[in-house]
Amino acid sequence: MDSPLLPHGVKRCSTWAFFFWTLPWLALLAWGGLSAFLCLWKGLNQTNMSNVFAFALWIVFDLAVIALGAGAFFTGFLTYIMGQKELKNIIKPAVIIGFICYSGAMAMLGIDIGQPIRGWFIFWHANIHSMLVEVSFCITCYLMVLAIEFIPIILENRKLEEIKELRIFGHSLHEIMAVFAATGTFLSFFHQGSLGGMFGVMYARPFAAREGFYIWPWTFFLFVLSAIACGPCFTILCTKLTEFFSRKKLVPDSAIQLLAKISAWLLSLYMVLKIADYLGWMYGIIPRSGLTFESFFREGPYGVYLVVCEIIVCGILPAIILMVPKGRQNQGWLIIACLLNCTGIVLNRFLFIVVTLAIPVMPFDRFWGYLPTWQEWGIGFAVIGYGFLLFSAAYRYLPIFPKERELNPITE
Amino acid sequence: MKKGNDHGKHKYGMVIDIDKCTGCGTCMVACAAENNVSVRADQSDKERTITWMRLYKISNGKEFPHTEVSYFPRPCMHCDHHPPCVSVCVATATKLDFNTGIVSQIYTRCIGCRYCQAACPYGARYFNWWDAFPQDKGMDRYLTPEVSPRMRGVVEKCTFCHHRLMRAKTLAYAEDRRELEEGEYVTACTEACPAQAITFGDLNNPEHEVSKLIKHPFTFRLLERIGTEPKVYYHSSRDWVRKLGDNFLPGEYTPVVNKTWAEEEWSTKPGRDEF
Amino acid sequence: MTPFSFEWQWNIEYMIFFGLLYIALGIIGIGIIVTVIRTGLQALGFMRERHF
Amino acid sequence: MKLTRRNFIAAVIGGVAGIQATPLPWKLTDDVAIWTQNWPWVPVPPTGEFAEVSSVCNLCPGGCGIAVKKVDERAIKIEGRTDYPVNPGGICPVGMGGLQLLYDESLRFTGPMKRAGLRGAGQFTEISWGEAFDIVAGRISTLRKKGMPEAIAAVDGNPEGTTVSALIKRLMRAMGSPNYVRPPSITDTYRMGNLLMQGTLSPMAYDLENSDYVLSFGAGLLEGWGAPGRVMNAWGMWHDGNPSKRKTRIVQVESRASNTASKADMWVAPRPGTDGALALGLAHVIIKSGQYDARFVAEHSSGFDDWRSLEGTTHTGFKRLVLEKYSPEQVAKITGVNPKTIVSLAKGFASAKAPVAVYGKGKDSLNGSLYEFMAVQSLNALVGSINRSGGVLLPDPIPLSNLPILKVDAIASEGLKKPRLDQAGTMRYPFTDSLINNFTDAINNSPKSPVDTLLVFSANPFFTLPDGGGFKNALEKIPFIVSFSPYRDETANMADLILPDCTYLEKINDTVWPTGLQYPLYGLSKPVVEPLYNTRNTGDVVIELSRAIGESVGAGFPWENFEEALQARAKGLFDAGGGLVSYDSDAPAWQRKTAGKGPKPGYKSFDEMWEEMQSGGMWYRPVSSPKSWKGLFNTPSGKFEFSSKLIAQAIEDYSNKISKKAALKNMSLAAIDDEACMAHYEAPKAGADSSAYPLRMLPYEMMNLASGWIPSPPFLYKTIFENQLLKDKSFAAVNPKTAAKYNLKEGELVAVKSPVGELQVRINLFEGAMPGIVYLPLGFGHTAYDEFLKGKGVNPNNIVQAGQDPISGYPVWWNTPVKLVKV
Repeated sequence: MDSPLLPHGVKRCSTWAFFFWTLPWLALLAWGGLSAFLCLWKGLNQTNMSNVFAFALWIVFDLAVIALGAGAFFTGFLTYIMGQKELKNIIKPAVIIGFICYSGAMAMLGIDIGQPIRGWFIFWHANIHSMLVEVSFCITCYLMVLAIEFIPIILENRKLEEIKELRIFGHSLHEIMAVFAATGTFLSFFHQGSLGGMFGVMYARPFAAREGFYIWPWTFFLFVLSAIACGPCFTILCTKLTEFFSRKKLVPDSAIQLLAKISAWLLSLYMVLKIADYLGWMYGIIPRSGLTFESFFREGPYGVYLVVCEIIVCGILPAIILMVPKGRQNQGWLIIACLLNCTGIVLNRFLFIVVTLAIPVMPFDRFWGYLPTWQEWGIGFAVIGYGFLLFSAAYRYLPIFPKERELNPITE
Repeated sequence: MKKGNDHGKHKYGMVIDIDKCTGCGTCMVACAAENNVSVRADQSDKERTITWMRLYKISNGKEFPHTEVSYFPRPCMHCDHHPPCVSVCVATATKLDFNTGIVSQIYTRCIGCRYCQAACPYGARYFNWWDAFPQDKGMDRYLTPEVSPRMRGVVEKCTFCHHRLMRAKTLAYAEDRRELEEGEYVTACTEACPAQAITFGDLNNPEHEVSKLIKHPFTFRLLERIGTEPKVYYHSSRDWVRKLGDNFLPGEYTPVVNKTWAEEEWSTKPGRDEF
Repeated sequence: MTPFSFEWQWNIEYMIFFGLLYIALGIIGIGIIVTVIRTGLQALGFMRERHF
Repeated sequence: MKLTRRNFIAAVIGGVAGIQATPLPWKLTDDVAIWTQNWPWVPVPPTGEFAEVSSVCNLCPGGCGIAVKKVDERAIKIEGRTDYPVNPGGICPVGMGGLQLLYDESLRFTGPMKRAGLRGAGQFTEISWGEAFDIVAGRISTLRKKGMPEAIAAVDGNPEGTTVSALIKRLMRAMGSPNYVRPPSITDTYRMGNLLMQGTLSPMAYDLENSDYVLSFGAGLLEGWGAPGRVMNAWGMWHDGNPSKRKTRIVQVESRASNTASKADMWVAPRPGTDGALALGLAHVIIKSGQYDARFVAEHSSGFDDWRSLEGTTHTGFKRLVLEKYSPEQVAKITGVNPKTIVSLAKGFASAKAPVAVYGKGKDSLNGSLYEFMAVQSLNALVGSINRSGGVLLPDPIPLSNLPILKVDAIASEGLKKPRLDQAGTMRYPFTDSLINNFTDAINNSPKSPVDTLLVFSANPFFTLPDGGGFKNALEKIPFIVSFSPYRDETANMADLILPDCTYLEKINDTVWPTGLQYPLYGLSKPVVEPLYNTRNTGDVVIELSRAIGESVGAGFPWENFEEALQARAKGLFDAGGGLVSYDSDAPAWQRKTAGKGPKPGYKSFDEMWEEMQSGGMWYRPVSSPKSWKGLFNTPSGKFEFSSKLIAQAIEDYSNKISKKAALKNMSLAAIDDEACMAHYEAPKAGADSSAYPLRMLPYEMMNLASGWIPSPPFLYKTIFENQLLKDKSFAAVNPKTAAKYNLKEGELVAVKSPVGELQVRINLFEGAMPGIVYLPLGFGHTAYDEFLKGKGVNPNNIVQAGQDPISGYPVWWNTPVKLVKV
């Protein structure tokens, strides 16, 4: 039915099969749509957020998704600026994943704020001392960059390519992509950092507070580093997932291995710095506030095990697997390592958001628990549904894997 | 400890005497009535209900019959040094006024991102989770025109009854005075406290009672070590109360040596007899 | 956010922050404009279309 | 150009892009943002002329001065008055939230109404005042015609001595019914105790401000006892300045670490109901160590030493009783208080310059125990703190004029001869005015309700009586109930007819002598706003009703309206002379003036005085020098009686009528002979098997929750902690050790079962709770009002199994046996 739209020389499933594949994701989107409507119409009382958990599930989702989407800018940086030609084979899915993550995050933020209609006050009445302003500016700009990076990929669609002007426009954009990639790198660096800075600057919350360099607390740099360490892994995971569902090899191993290797080095570096950060925090900031490391984990479900998980299971372990060539060359280990790496980063964001807020600072205040409502889950899952939908549509209609034809010659 | 802002003319602050505080909650009610704070059917949901001034109940944790309870009335601390909420606000909706020391909140500018709530360790900021006022019950008839009611989706907080400062200034200007006398401007909670536990005034003015009270060894602030420099001070003769004002590592807290009235001798005992 | 709007302050932090922002926006904008112009030129045949 | 699809798309895209270049999108964005700032459903309070009206709060008998801020016709805030003697500046949280009681429409009756639904459902239809009067007056006239005016009964919750209360009493007499009952209050206990020991009829006058050692036996000084504005102001004064130089010590005797207990300088925790024994223990130590005021005891008291009567029998005196039965060790056994504590407490009390022992039970809204009061008052007498600055003062009664003598008609005089349903004032309860628990029982125990028409004034006995829900059952049996409540309370919901009063901010009313105040004060509140709804001041309604019933009844009410009646009584204040009608905060009313100094009354005529009272809202007479001892005590002995001759006489009279044993049993007395005439400790009779109900339930009151007939302003629920009320469940405070016995954790749901009922609550582990006691807060558990108050928590009154206090017959509500069962 939609065969004229499919890329040349590749095999795609039937329209019906594709339709049924989209159903669960559409269902997620519908759930999210209903949730979003309720939250916008009736207000945020639809959630279980509170004055204690001012940030909750959505912000965890946002931060996680933005960290995971860092593959886009970092791969772009490596491809266009560092000249790693091998990565051209994976840059397009990386860009699409990035676009999905950032646009999804922006949509969630739009619902998360109490007065979405006034959202633009961030720009108009900007308080440049706020890390969140830096984040908002950079994310918005970077989303534009991602859109620009996404355009030539869309224009490669068979039907669209037939239109001369669009084709030329796509090609012209592609030519100066290095400029956008550089801008994107700059913007990403700052917003990934600022996301970390957001928590590090909360100096009155000893669990999150960090000292640092000029206006940026250490978390600024740690967040950048952790994002570029896990972004490529997430890109790998997404391609592997696509390969799994399409039952085809789509990206040459060389590209995957290169990304995995880079990720390994970055993750290792991150782990060293993160452990140093933890130590510095445990022996510096915490005792200065009159607290001990253990005092943070006395009540509720958030225990020291979270930190152990973050550092050892989801940090050092994947770093070792990815670092050892035999480890990353084994498909199973590679996927496990990538999964652990991504989990570790999400856990890190979770600690900074939920655990920071759950732990009272005043000694006489109590510990509060929080469980999201179905409306909160709905919006979170809608982003996942949206991601699957957009990525599978892109895979179906756009030639996003340049080596697909080469790796899967159609034998008829 | 870093110095707070001293370049402004006035620095309004309060001292709350915990010995006098009876835990009656009049300050909370006065605050809510003065500032058009919303009321909802279920207010036991302390995570969501709005209480600019909030009482925290504390206990010395001792076994019966040595148990004591006490209360920390907690308004906004109006932090004097780099208020955690001000620097994080994305839309410049909250500001520290250097001329009064008051941390303000512009409701019509707040976008409701709640970053300030996350940053405030005192829990002094409240988000409007609901549209506040029941329309059909006639309860909007007691709202004061001096304070604008808030819409859903914005953060609100104690303003040290800023409108009372405006009112006092207007009256003073009408009498051709540029400066306020002590007591001309006090917050609603200060005025309402039936035990006169709250003293309010200009910390920059050495003549004001508050400036004298904050020098007392029994006077302390909440979470002083974090360095927010709150302008709300507490005063208690009981060591266990003072100790709960901040986090201390074992052995860090040094009791204030004081003369207990029960025994005419200097000791570090709390200001209450043990029986 | 501009020197004409409410929150602007004439201090170095504002200059750096917004300077960088406008540079980034400028690059993006100029990039787009350049591409559009080049597309037009190529489509109208003033410039040779390049192929990869 | 032809309109092709391509052209069309191009035009649309071009158009959209073009609009971006116009100011339109920016204008729209801005407008939408402005719209969020002016949402039509966010109220914009209208502004207008600001004004302040001074009045007096009537929400409790404390009567604090209030200043109501207004904008045009709207009241916007209540504040404490600094120019009022009771509460210089502060008021309690209930008073602070008072505007919600005025403006929350769903709390109130908006006009006279007739019941439309089932009893208790709260469905009413509005009727006219004329119709309402016709219904009540018709019903009463019919009863009177049938010769049974005693089937009319009234429950009056207005404070004793107020004009409206006097009018209601008068109306009952004029109609011919003796069945006028009042909800119990601590002032009843005070009145009876004062009568028996001192022979005085004035209210209890504790000179707290001038005392240097306040020993409070159960009085919730910070829980709302007395006039909260006054007590808390005193609390602030006591704690002024350097803690090491504080003048006044405060000691609280209470079983729970209440606010008062915690904030006091010392807390002593005897078992509930053993306060009297503790007081006698202190007396033992004081007498034994010879620290008592020998001069007062010798000159102004009787019954201290043993004496020989005219017939020659030797009688035990207070001294011997105490020395024999109340040594610290013996008292320790009863109370659980360490003997050392008793000794040191006694020494502290006796060596203070101006000590005062205050008796109470939480707030003043529930009765106490007569013998406990006598024990505490004996302590005051022992140290000579009676008629002494800083102790218990004995001022003259407030000089209000008596209403003209009432001439009752024939029907009424027949009716008044019928016995009271509650037996108050009979030989069984010789000193008691009113016993609402007996009244309830009389209705519940007879097959047909002896009461045909019940009038309820300013009371919510359905909710406030500690009777295990007895009054609710009685209401169901009573054929016709008329409520005068302005609020949709539980009792009003049971009523057939509502004649709604105005709220306290809409009417003129008086408060007479706030509980515990040491000088006479008459407060006059005035309408702060015009009545919002079709409601009328009950004072006016009573007068009008009297006329509607018939000429012979109406003749007893010769006043045009309520204000005239108020004036008629206030005339006495003018005639007495010397009262002040304005207050200067620099000269507190409790500061003793040397004769001839201090402010002078500025008025010349009654009218002038009345006018000033209307604007100032007060008449008072500051504390003056101690009174002359001569004729001070109006007891049979003319002295302070440690051993009450009146009790002796009453027991003897009753014993002569029926057997002595039966008399003592009926009077709930365990002690006999001389002991029964003096303060002594009697263990309350166990109402149930202690193995089945091993724990005791004690209701407790809070400053920040109204537990009387006035609903709590919704604002108050902001001040309630989440371990006192969570959603619809209130909490029982239980000691962790007791909870551990039943394996109960914080927040767990539990049923508190007493022999008369059960309640579901959550557990709050509280170290300050006495082991073995279950503490339940009073004021929760409303089944009426609106969503702000309804269905929140439980009302402990519903499971109270009240015994009878010896002699007085008041309910012993502090000794309910209970057990805890996990839900």
